[in-house]
Amino acid sequence: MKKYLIDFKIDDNIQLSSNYSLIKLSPCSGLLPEVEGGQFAQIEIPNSKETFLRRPISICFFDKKNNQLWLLVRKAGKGTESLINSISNTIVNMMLPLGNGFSYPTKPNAKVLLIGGGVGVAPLLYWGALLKAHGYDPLFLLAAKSENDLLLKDYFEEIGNVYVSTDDGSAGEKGLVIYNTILKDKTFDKYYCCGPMPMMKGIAKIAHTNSIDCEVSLENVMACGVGACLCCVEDTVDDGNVCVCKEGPVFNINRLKW
Amino acid sequence: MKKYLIDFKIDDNIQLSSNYSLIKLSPCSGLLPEVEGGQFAQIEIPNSKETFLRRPISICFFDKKNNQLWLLVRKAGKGTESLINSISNTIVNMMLPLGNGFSYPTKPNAKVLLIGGGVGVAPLLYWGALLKAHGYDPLFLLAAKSENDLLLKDYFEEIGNVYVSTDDGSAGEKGLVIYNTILKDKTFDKYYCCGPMPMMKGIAKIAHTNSIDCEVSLENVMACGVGACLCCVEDTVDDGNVCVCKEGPVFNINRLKW
Amino acid sequence: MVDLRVNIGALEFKNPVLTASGTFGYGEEFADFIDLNRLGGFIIKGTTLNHREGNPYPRMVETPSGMLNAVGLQNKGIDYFIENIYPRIKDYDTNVIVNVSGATINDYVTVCEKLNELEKINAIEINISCPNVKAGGMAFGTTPNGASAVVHACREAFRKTMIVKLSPNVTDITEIAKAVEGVGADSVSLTNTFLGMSINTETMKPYLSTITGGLSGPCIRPIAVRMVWQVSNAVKIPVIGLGGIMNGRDAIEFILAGATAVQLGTANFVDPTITIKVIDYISDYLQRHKIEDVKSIIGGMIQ
Amino acid sequence: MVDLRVNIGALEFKNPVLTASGTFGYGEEFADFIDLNRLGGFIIKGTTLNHREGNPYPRMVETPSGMLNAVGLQNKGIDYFIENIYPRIKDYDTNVIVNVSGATINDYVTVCEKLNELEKINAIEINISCPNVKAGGMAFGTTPNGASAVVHACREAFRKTMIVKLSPNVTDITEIAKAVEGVGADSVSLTNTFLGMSINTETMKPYLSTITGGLSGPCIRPIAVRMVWQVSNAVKIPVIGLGGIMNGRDAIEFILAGATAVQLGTANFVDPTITIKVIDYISDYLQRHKIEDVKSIIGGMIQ
Ligand SMILES: Cc1cc2nc3c(=O)[nH]c(=O)nc-3n(C[C@H](O)[C@H](O)[C@H](O)COP(=O)(O)OP(=O)(O)OC[C@H]3O[C@@H](n4cnc5c(N)ncnc54)[C@H](O)[C@@H]3O)c2cc1C
Ligand SMILES: Cc1cc2nc3c(=O)[nH]c(=O)nc-3n(C[C@H](O)[C@H](O)[C@H](O)COP(=O)(O)OP(=O)(O)OC[C@H]3O[C@@H](n4cnc5c(N)ncnc54)[C@H](O)[C@@H]3O)c2cc1C
Ligand SMILES: Cc1cc2nc3c(=O)[nH]c(=O)nc-3n(C[C@H](O)[C@H](O)[C@H](O)COP(=O)(O)O)c2cc1C
Ligand SMILES: Cc1cc2nc3c(=O)[nH]c(=O)nc-3n(C[C@H](O)[C@H](O)[C@H](O)COP(=O)(O)O)c2cc1C
Ligand code: FES
Ligand code: FES
Repeated sequence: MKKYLIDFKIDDNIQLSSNYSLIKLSPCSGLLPEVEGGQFAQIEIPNSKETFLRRPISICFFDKKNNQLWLLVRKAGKGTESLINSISNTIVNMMLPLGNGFSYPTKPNAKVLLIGGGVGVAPLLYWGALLKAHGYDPLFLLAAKSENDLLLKDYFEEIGNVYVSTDDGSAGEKGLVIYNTILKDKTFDKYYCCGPMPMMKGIAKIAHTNSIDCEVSLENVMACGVGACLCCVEDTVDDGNVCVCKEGPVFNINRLKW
Repeated sequence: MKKYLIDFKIDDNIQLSSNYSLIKLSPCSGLLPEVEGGQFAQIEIPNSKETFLRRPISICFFDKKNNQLWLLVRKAGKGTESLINSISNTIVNMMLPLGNGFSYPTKPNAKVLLIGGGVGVAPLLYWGALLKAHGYDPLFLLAAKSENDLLLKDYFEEIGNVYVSTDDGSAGEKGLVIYNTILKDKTFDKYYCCGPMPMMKGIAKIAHTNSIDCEVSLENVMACGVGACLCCVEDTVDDGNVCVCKEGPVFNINRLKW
Repeated sequence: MVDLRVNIGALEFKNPVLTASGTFGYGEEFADFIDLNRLGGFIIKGTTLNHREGNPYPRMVETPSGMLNAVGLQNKGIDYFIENIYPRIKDYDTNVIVNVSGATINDYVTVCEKLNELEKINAIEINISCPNVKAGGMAFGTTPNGASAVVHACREAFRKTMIVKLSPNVTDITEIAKAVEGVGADSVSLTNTFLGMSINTETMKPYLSTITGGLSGPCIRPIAVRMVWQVSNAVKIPVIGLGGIMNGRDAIEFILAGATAVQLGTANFVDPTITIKVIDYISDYLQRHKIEDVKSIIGGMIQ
Repeated sequence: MVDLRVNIGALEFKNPVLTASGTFGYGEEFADFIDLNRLGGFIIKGTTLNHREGNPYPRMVETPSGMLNAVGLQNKGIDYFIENIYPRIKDYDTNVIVNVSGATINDYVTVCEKLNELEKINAIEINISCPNVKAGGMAFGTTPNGASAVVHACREAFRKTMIVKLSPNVTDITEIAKAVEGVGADSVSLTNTFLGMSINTETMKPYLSTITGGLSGPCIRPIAVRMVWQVSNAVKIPVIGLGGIMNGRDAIEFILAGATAVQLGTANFVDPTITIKVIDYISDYLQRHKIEDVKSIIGGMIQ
C-alpha cells in the first residue's frame, strides 16, 4: 500500500481520563488514503521540546464518511503526554498507513474474538468494524486494570458483544484476561489480540492449545517505521529477525518464537 | 539586586507586525520584584523544539499598578519566533531582574536624549518613564528601517518629544540616525542608546566628539545571564573582558574600547 | 540555474546529497515519499560476507536530539544482495553505493571482489567504524594501522571508487584519514556514530540489549562538523560529511567546513522527504548568495 | 530518611551533587536562587597561575540540545583568587573545590602549592582537558603519558584530595584514567566538553571566535554515560560523572553507570535551581525504590 506524509488537524481531543485521549483528526487538505485494520501511523509530536523521533500510534478508527482518523492515546511518556495535551486545530504530521494489518479469516462464517488489553484495544475498533462490514459477527474481550482504564467500550458494543475482565473486578470478570470465561469456548476460529506482551503471550498459549488461529499486534521501539533502519525486529521461525514496522505490527503467532 | 525565578502568564500578545510583538505578562502568583530601567530577563522559550538555552530580552516596561511586565520582541530566529507566536495564558519562566541598568544623570536638570534603533527602543520606554518620574524631561530619537519597524512611538510620545529617522524616509528624517538634526544640538548632558552595534558606535563617536556623557546597552550571546559562564564578554578599558550580563548590559562608553 | 554536480573518485553526482548507510534501507522503503532518482546517490545498508541476524532487541532508544542504535549489521549477506536486491535497485538513475563491513580482512576482500563484478555498483563505502559489532567494525577504524590494513586489502580487490567511512571515536581522526588516503582510498566519509549508552533508571537496565550503541542525530553535528573541517584540511581526497544533518542549512554547514558531498541518516526517520528538501535548499541558497557552482563553496568557511 | 552521603578521597560529601567548573562562577552568582550550603560541593572555575583574558567574543553558540563555548579559561589568576575570592566563599558549609589549569607542568604545580595552603580548600580538580586553550589543556589529557606527567607533578605539590578531570576527545578514555590513577589521583571526573564547531551559513563564518569550542549539554550525555561506565569498570578510585545532566533522572543514570558523585554544568543555565531539584529527586528516587543508601546504587546497573 502506498504510504503518505500528510498534515492533519486535530478536530477534537476527547480526554477519556487524565491518561487517555481519543483524538480525531482530518487531513489539512484532500481525502484520507485507504487504511487496513491494524495499520499504524508515525506521528510527529507537535511542540515538544523533549522528543526527537516520531511515535508509532495505531489507527483506531478510519471514518471515511467524515474523512477523519481516530487515535487512542495513552500517556506513556513525553511524546504521548504532549499529544494528549494538544488542543484542537493543532497540526500533526503523520506518515501513514504503515505496516501490515490483520487478515480476514479464511472461512466465510468464522467465529472470531478480538481481545484487547489497555490501550491495545485501539486497532481492534476499526478492525471489528471491518469484520462486521464483511459479514462476520465479531465478539470482543476487553481487559483493563480497572473500569477507568476500560476504553471505548460503548463503541465496541455498537459492533458486537463485549466481554470484560478487569484486574480489580470493578467491571466484568475479576482477574487476568486469560482467565475470562469466554476463552473457555473452544469453538472460535480466530483470535485477534493486541495488548501488553504478557497478555498476548498468554492468549497465544491458549490459542496454541486449542488450535485456534491467532494474530497479535506487536509493539517495539521504532525509528523509521518503514523497514529501513532495522531497529524494531522480532525473531520469526521462518525468517529470523524481521521488522515489526514493515512485516508487522500484526503477526500470526505461528511465525513467532513464542 | 536580588534575582528571582518566576513563572509568568502571557496576558496579552500584541502583534505589532509579522516581525514584532509587544507581550504583556504578569506573575502566576505574587507581586513583581522591583526592576531598574535597562535591566533584562532570561526567558525560557515555551514549547520550542529547537531551542535549548534561555533568551535575554530587555524589560520594556514595568507596570507596577497592573503588576505587569512588557516585552518587546523581534523575530530574530527560532526562540523569538516562538515567543511571538505564543498565545495568551502561555506560561513563561523568567530569571529577572538581571544586569545593571541605566544610571541617572548627575546634574538635576540634565538635558537627556534617549536614542533607540529597531527593537533597541525596548529598554528605553521604561527608562524614559523613570527619568520623567524623577523630574527630567527626556527626549527620544527613534530610528528604524522604515515606518513599519518604528516601534511604540505612541507610547514614547506620552513621555516626551519624539524625533524620528528612517532609512527610507517613510517617517521622520530620511537616512541613518547619526545624521538626525537633533544630534547637531550639542547642549545635551547625556545620551542613552540602544540599537544595532554600528548605530551605537556612531552615537558613541558623536558623544565623544561633543563631550556628551553616554550610556549604551550592549548585546552579546548569553548562556547563564548571571555572570557565571563568562560567555558574554566585552573588552573594557579598566578591567579587560567583563560580562555584559552582569556588569552590563548598560555601559558608559568611557569604559569601552570603542 | 546553479550547478549542483560534484565529483568523488571517478564518479559524478548530480548533486551532493546522499543517504547514509543503514538509515535508508535499500532506498525502496522511501520510494512512496520521494523520487529516488533525484538523489545524488544512496548508500545501502552495511553488507557482510555472510548472513547476520544482528543484535537482539531492544535496538534503539531516543536521546536528546538524537538516538542510539544497536542494529549490529543485520543483513542477509552479499550473495543474497547480489541475487535478490541488486536486480531491483540497479536501474535507478542515481549512484548506488554499497556499504561493506566485515569481521576479518578476508571478509571485506571477498565482498569487495563480488561487488567489483556488479556493473551498476560504481562505488563502495568501506565501513571500518561500526560500533555495534564485536569483531571487526570499529576495531579496525581506531588505529591508523588497522584502518590501512583493511583499506589496502580492499583497494586490491575493488577497482572502482572506494570511500572509507571513518569512526569518530578516536583522539585524532586526521591520522586515520591520512592513513587510508595513503593506501588508496578515493574519499573518506565521516562520521559514523559515536559510542554511547543510556540506562532506564526505573528498571535500572540499559535501554539497549547490547548496553552500548551508536549515537546519531543532530546532537553529534558540532563534533562531526569539526572533524570534517580537520580532515578536509589534512587530506587531498574529497571528504563526504555527515552526522546530524537535519535540513539544508546543516548540509551547507558541512560543505562550508570542507565536505564535497553530504549524507543524510537519522533525518530520514524524522522526515522521509528531507533529502529532496535539502537538495532544493542548496539550490536556493546558492541562488540567494549568487553562487553558480556548489563546488566553489566546498571548504568555503571564512576564517 | 535516606543516606545521601558519598566519599571521594579524604572527603565526605553530604550528597553526590556538585556543580561543574566554569558553569557556576564562584557559586555566588547563584546565591539568589538556591541555598549553596545544600550542595554536595561546588567546583569553581578554571584557575591558572597568571591572569588570563580568555578568547575574544563570540564565545558561545547554541547547538541541538547543547552549546559550544570558547571561554578559554578567563580568570584573574591564583593570587587574585586567594586574596579576593577565597575569603568570600570559604565559609560555605559545603566542599569548595578549585579547578586548576595550566600551560606548563610548572604552572600547575605552582597553583597546586598555593592551594595546598588554603585551609578550606580540601580538594582540587586538575583540568587536563580544556579544549579551548592553545597550550596545555587538552594536549595533556589526550595521552596517558601527558596526563600522568601533569598529575604526578601535582600529586607532589598538593596533599589533599586530588580529582583529575578527563577529556572525552580520546580513543580509549580508560587508558588515561588508569594512567592518572597510577600516579596518585584520588578520583577522576568525566567528561569535559567535546571539541566541536558550528558555522553561520549566512555569513559563512564560524560562530566562535576560535572556530572550535567545547560542546556541553544533554547532547553529549549518552557518550559521557558510556565513558563513566567504562572508566568505573577500569579503575578502583571513585569516578565523578558529568556531561549533560539536566535533571534527577539523568543524575541517577550516571550513578547507576558507576559514578560516585555527579556534576551539573550547562543545566544551571537552563534552570538556576536545578541542583536542589536533583538532590531532592535522588532522595525521592531512593525512597521510591526502597533503597536506604545512595552508595548502594553506585554502578548498580543491571546487565
Ligand atoms: C505499532 C505500534 C502501535 C502503537 N499504537 C499505540 C496506540 O494506538 N496508542 C498508544 O497510546 N500507544 C501506542 N503504541 C505505543 C506508543 O508508541 C508508545 O507509548 C510511545 O511511543 C511512547 O512515547 P512517549 O514519548 O510517550 O514515551 P517516552 O517518553 O519515549 O518513554 C515512555 C517510557 O518508556 C521508557 N522508554 C522510553 N524509550 C524507551 C525505549 N526505547 N525502550 C524502552 N523503554 C523506553 C521511558 O523510560 C518511559 O518510562 C504503539 C506502538 C507501536 C509500536
Ligand atoms: C541584554 C539583551 C537584551 C535584549 N533585549 C531584547 C529585546 O528586548 N527584544 C528583542 O527582540 N531582542 C532582544 N535581545 C536580542 C535577543 O536576545 C536575540 O534576538 C535572541 O536571543 C535571538 O534568539 P532566537 O532564538 O530568536 O534566534 P536564534 O535562532 O538563536 O538565532 C537568530 C540568528 O542569529 C544567528 N545566531 C544564532 N545564534 C547565534 C550566536 N550565538 N551568535 C551569532 N549569531 C547567532 C542565527 O544564525 C540566526 O540567524 C536582547 C539581547 C541582549 C543580550
Ligand atoms: C539505525 C542505524 C543503522 C546504521 N547502520 C549503519 C551501517 O550499516 N553501516 C554504516 O556505515 N553506518 C551505519 N549507520 C551510521 C549512519 O550511516 C551515519 O553514519 C550516522 O547515523 C550519523 O549520521 P546521522 O546523524 O545523519 O544519522 C547507522 C545509523 C543508524 C541510525
Ligand atoms: C561556559 C563553560 C565554561 C567551562 N569552563 C570550564 C573550566 O574552566 N574548567 C573545566 O574543567 N571545565 C569547564 N567547563 C566544562 C564543564 O565543567 C563540564 O565538564 C562540561 O560542560 C560538561 O558538563 P555539562 O554538559 O553538564 O555542562 C566549562 C563548560 C562551559 C559550558
Ligand atoms: S522502525 Fe525502522 S525498521 Fe522498523
Ligand atoms: S551569559 Fe554567562 S556570564 Fe554572561
